[in-house]
Amino acid sequence: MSRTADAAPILGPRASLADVTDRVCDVVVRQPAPLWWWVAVGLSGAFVVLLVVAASELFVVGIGTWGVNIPVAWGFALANYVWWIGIASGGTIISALFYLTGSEWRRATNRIAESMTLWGAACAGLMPIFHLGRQGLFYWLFPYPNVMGIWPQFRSPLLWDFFALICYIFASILFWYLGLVPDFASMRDRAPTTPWRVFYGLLALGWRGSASQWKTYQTVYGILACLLAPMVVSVHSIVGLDFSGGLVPGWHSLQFSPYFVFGAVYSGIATVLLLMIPVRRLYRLETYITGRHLNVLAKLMLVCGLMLTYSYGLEAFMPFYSGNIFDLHMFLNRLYGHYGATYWVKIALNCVLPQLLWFPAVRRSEILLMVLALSVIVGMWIERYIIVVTSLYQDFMPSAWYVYAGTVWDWSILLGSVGLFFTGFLVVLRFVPIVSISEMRETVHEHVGDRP
Amino acid sequence: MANGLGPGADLAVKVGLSAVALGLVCLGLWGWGGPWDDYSTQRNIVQPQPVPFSHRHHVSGLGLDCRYCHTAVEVSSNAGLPPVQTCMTCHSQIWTNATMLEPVRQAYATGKTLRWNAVNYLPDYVFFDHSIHVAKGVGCTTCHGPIGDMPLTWKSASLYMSWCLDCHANPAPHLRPHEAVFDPNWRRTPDTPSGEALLRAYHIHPETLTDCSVCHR
Amino acid sequence: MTALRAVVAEFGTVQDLVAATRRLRELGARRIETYTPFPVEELNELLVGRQTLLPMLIFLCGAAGVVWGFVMQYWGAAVSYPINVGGRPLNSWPAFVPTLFEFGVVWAVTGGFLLFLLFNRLPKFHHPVWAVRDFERASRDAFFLWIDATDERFDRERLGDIARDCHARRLTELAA
Amino acid sequence: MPSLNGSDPGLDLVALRRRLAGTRGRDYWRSLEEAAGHPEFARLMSEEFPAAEGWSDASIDRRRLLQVMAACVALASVSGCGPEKTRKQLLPYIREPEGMVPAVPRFYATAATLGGFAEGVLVKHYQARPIKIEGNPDHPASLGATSHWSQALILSLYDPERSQMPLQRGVPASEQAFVSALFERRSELLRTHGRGLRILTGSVTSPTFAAQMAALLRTFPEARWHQWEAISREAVADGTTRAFGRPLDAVLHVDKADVLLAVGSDLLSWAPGHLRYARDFAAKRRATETGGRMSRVYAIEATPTLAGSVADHRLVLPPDDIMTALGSLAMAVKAAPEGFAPAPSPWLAAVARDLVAHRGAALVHVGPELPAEAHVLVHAINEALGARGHTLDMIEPVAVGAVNQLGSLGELARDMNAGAVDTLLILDVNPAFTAPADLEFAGALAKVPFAVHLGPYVDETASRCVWHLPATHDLEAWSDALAYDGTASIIQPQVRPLYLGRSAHEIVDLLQGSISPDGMALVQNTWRGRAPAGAPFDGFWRAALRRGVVPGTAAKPVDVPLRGDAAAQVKLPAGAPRETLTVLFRPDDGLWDGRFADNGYLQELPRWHTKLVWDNAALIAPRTAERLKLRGDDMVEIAQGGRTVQMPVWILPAQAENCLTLPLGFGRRVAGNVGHGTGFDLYPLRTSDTVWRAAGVSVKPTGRRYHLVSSQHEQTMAGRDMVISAPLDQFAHDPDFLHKMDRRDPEAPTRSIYPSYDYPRYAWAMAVNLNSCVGCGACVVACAAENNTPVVGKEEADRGRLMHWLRIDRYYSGEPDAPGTYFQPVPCMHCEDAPCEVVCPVQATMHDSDGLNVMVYNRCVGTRFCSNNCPYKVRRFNFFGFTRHDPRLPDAWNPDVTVRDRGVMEKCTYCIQRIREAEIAADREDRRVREGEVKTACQAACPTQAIVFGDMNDKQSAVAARKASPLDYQLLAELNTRPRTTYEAHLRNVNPELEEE
Repeated sequence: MSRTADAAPILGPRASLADVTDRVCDVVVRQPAPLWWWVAVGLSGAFVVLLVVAASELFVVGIGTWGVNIPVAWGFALANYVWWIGIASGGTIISALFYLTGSEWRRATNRIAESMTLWGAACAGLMPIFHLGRQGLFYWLFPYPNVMGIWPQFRSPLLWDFFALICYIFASILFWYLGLVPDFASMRDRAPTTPWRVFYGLLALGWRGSASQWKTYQTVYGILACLLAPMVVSVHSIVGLDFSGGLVPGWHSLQFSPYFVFGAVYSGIATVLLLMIPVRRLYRLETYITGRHLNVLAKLMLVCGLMLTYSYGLEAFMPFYSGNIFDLHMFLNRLYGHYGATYWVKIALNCVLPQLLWFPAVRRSEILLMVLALSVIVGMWIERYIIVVTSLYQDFMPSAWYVYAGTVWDWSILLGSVGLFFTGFLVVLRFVPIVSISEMRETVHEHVGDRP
Repeated sequence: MANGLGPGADLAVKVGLSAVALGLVCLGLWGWGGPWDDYSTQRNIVQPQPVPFSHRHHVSGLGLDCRYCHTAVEVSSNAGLPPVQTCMTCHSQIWTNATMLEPVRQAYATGKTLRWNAVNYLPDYVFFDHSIHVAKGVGCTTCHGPIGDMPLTWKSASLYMSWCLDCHANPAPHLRPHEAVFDPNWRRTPDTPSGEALLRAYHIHPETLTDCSVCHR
Repeated sequence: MTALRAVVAEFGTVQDLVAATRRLRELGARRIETYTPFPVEELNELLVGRQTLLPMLIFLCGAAGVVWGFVMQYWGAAVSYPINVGGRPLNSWPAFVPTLFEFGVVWAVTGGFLLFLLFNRLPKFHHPVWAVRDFERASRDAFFLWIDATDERFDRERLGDIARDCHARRLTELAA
Repeated sequence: MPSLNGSDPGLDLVALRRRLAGTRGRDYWRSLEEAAGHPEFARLMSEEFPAAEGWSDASIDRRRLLQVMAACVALASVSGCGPEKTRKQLLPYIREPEGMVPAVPRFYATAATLGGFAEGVLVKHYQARPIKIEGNPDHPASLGATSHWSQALILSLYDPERSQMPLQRGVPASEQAFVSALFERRSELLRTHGRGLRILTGSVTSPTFAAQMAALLRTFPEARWHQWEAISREAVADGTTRAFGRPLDAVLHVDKADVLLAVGSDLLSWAPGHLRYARDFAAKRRATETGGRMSRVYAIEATPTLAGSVADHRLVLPPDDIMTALGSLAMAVKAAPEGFAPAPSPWLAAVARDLVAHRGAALVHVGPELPAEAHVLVHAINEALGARGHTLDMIEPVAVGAVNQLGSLGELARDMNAGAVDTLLILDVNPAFTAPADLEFAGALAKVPFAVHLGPYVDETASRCVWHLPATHDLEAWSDALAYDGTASIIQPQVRPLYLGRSAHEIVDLLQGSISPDGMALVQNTWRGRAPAGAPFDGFWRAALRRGVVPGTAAKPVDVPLRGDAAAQVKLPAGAPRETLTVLFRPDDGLWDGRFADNGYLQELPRWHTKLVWDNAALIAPRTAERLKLRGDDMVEIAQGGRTVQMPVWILPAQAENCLTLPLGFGRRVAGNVGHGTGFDLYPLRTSDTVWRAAGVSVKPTGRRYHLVSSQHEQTMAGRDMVISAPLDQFAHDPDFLHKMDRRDPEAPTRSIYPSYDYPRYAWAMAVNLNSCVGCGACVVACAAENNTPVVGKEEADRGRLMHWLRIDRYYSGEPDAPGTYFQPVPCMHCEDAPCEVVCPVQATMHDSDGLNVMVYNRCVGTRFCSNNCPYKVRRFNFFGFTRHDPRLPDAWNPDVTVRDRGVMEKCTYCIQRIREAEIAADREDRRVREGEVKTACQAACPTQAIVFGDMNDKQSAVAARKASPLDYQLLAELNTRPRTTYEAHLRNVNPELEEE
């Protein structure tokens, strides 16, 4: 059974240099935006409006509109932040890490992954700013010469994170754009009308595809990939340090950095699957995004799930091993306390359900894959919520223990950011070749040859 | 053509990009220097006052001591704003019908007091104490500039935090002997004790002066 | 007839292009360039050779980023305004490390991208090759070979033979 | 400064009040601010406070209001350091007041009263603005400490909701109108020798007022003077009268009591002189300072009191059993004949033995809520224990005209209904709210043609009287009052009345026919007569004002023999059937009888045991709750004698079974927006014969639930040693036992990988002695008053956003029916290796060279990581612009402390402003700060000296001594944060005989 799944070809029938170019370019430059696109944009746009409203409420009235309190001074915003940055990181892992391993299947998926990274990072970037008590002053975290003669506090994990996030977003944009240059050239050359040609002409920077250009391109792209792969690991490790840098039981743990990276890749791959399956259908890219790709990603998801499960196990083992009463209380409380349900839902969604992926049949069923991907994405949000809230609400001082619950505004921000993500991704779908054409050509060249 | 772009495109784009780059640089420079210009700091800007009071006339001219009007400066965080009465001690005798002084006489007569416009003031979260500065040999003019020669009063220091810190981090050069504190045109002479000597004499511990809690409470 | 700027040959497959290019190189042609829809290893070897300078420069950018990052943090925390934060040492360098890595990477990435533009003389929106018919297909499924007329070994006749042997679809002559 | 008197701003203020009506919680704070924007209001304010001009748009710049003798129009925003384009204005005095130095505080002595009894206080002024209350060290009832009620005075002084103009049938009227109306009545009354004239007051100790009343009753022989205190001490007076044949007051010497039995006692909570008693009590509990010796305290009570919670042994009994127990005890100590009561239980027997063994050093105290019989018995017991002359003295009664208040009020109500009362002056009491329900007082008021109410607020009574007059605040008028021991204090006004206000003295004087009453003259007249002959009165007067006490006025002990048969006369109750429920009425910890309902600090002060805020609840024992199948927050209907109230229940450990404790004072129907509608009014259930307890009560669930808000949600220490408690013996055997426990020794070398900073100049530190703390909460309010911490309201409190910088944790140990109770004040620990600082990305919190953990509000961007990383959770966050919505006038804020804006973190600073003030003063004189020059607000207010603060580097300092104590320990020491605040472990002086049970 599984052999057939694995043996699914990396290219469908009728694949050719011309075909791949035309398919990917024409949906953008030769065809009007399809109805489903408008519907989707309208839908996600509505959520963006919600985000704007929630943000305005936040800026005008204050952080108090949220559920945060003392002791639980961090709430949704931080959970959302880690969640989004995790999704983003997953994208970079696929495009950068697997570029280095030279895996063929990556070529069809990296553009989707990178675009997802950008918008995931964008949503992530909003959260820490929303989260501040005085949002307008977020720039005080930036080391710039000022009339106060004072600097940021470089020992704070939050500051590391601030820098890491900015660097990461910036680097991801460049990486994404660099990969796009040759494809923009293809778009330019396929563009039927002058405005399009100018538009993509400018974006393509006058790329001609000469041997020397290709050489430089490959060198730089390779190096950037080498840099981004470790960077994304480091970025999410630092996100882990935001918590393990504190002494709160449930945060103060050595394994947080790798644990967070596993989680990040996990949710990232899930999101890629969630986006890729509809995209390949809607854009008729089955020839280039085949069962093989789905199969590989599904397996990767399963592996990440297992790594994460291991982390959960370690997390459960440590309190008992250390015997620290605060850790013990926190952990048992996490399982059976006020938020106990969330923990078990998390286990179900992140550890149990994905085991279905052992079955090739499941890996072949696009519906099931999407369902599982969705459940993982939700599960990962819950995990972050648990890390933030259940650690804080009962820490050292019994007298200060209290519970937390998100308000309607917390939820609005979360849903709004989801809307922002999809809107952004839809825009990318509309204006950017969603599969890396030049890299697909190599695949075609290798498997089919150059003649149509 | 292939780009759908005219022949000038290359030049245009290059110019455009360099313009953007230049703009960013300028923005940076403006952000750096902007806060220090007189508009932002309100330095050297004369505030309109109900009565054109001249420190030059009263201090340099008549030789009044700062403390004659700012009575609290040695004992209080606040230097003290002279009551109208203080003006009238002299001006009930001299310039008794100078139109310039009409508001003062009005205030004194009606009890509806004058409204001076503040020249030097700090944000509310900054707690400045005159008495300790004066006690430790920081002269009036060190912060208030050539106040004794101001025909009308203006602010002569930015009063920015970094400006305060410059002195708090390294007070020695700004110290003077006790007797010179209220001297509006004091100059360091060869025989004035060195800043370090004064530092020791006043028992100033510079390492404690940059504590945030020195000014913020 | 005006002076010849270059001759551009169009091929249908990589093999043909490579073959033609190799022939020309054997004849010692210098000023030739190929245009392909995707990078082709053989061409890199034939026409470009190894690129060692670029990686070096990118590494230097990264190194600069790290140095700048440390100097800034050290200066801010220990020199410009030393503050006792939670009893930690002023120069708590281990705490500076995580950001140093990010600085290094982002400087290298930025440098890399700029060098990419620099080495490729991009952006550049004008080039005679675009005058060639069907050149749009250079970014689709056609392979072009540019032989510059100013090449001292340039020989119109032999060029024709090579093109024929390698099943060139078309030869275009570009006027100067 | 032009006074408001004469001008008639009324109408607009009524409009304002109407505008505010109906808004609650945060909305309320906001809407009041809008109201403040009202031009008319602003005009008024500016007339009264030239400084206050434009205050309504004041966001933060209140300091200059005071420190510069100037007003700041348009204000600086908190954030950023840019220029302020809006022009600030400085307004000089015309003539500077004598001796006034800008920005230098001055203190004036006066006294605060509760139930008529004086507590000496000093009022801190800036630019003649009262800013903060401190205790008066020279006053016997204060000794420098203050109650939380006194600490809250400033807030109510500046309360914009105080009554501001006379009302005639609820319609604003001019004072002249009232005066002429009164004079009309007067001429009428003069004809009838005052028939139908009644005056109703609270308990009175003021000699001046007494003299005035005496004179008034001479002018109107047929007039009557009634008194009513809802929290009456009648049982005390009655009991004493029955024991000694005439009314007397007892003055206790707790400092001499080695064994103390507190029976339902208010000794530490609200008895007159409670601050003094608490001080003496605590002094005997600090074993490390008294060579290991420590008083032993027993308590018998039906509902937890402070005394009971800090007792070494507590016996929880229903009221009837308490009487029986007292009987048995009396018998056991030979104060009552054999067979007078059932034989004492082993517990009682042991206590009796202990008491007898400490003859002359033993003391029994019983609270006013127990019946007179109990007091008779206790007097007998104390007599038998030879307490007189040692642990207690009897003095002539302090209160004036100690009448049978209940009877007198009943009589008044009857006469009113009978129409026999045509003129009624109600002076600063609120009978329409607090009178026993059966008197129908409110209804009767309608029958009085000329009923006048003088009060600080328009309350239930005011709204039913023909006339309402705004009363001056305690800090606004001349008066005098006596302390629990008879010591007299002159009450001098600290500020001109902010609104049209009159004092009771002035009203009585008006009725006496004086055209322009002069409070000061009245008080002076009284004291002219009493001043030592020969010496010039002026000197005496000034001295009295300066010291806050009139020297030599303390009452001398009188030697009145106890009636031999006093105890024997007492009829012990048969003992009610077990299952029937009893309710016990008690004053509320914060609102007292309801008079403080409009004070945000007191509404939000977590109640001593329940930690409830903004509400009262029926307190019920766990078992009883179980039996009645009730959970906390269940609404129940409590019925007794056909009267019912509905209210939620709250399960309270250490509560007697089948007893519901009902805290009075809530459920105000006519009050300001702060007090209006918080909690539940229980007076409808309280009748003349059930003033303190009603038996045979039925409780049935209504099925509805109500949301009570408590500031502490976990009742136990969850197996952690927050409060370390040990038996005294263990300490006696091995004083070092504590530091032998793991990592408990602060002196132990801290294993840190960081090179430690040293703090050569000052090392400010705090030590809290858990043996002293009785959990009274004075420190909490003092802290709020000193540090401008906002009141957040019930909704925000419920969302875990209380802003108290200092909280008192209350933990239970053992089984819930009779648990051990521990109070633990928790301010910022000022850790030397502070976890909060390291995680702040913008250096908004860091250390200064005194080792203080300081917070720079204006640098904070609000990441809130510091709070998460604070193991003690002492940081507070401005989730909303709480201070923007705060209704108090700008003048009410402490100018030495930044008023925090929205979105910034804040926390206890060890009152850095006081430290800096002292350091600057010392530096000016080139000397070090001396011990005692810096007192934190909490330390100053603390009646029991539980909190000590000072410089650790000064080995002579009290704090250094406390730190050297073998019982000194750090909270969560295992985290190695090296806190500057440490605690002294709690000791229990257990009676070996009672140990096993």
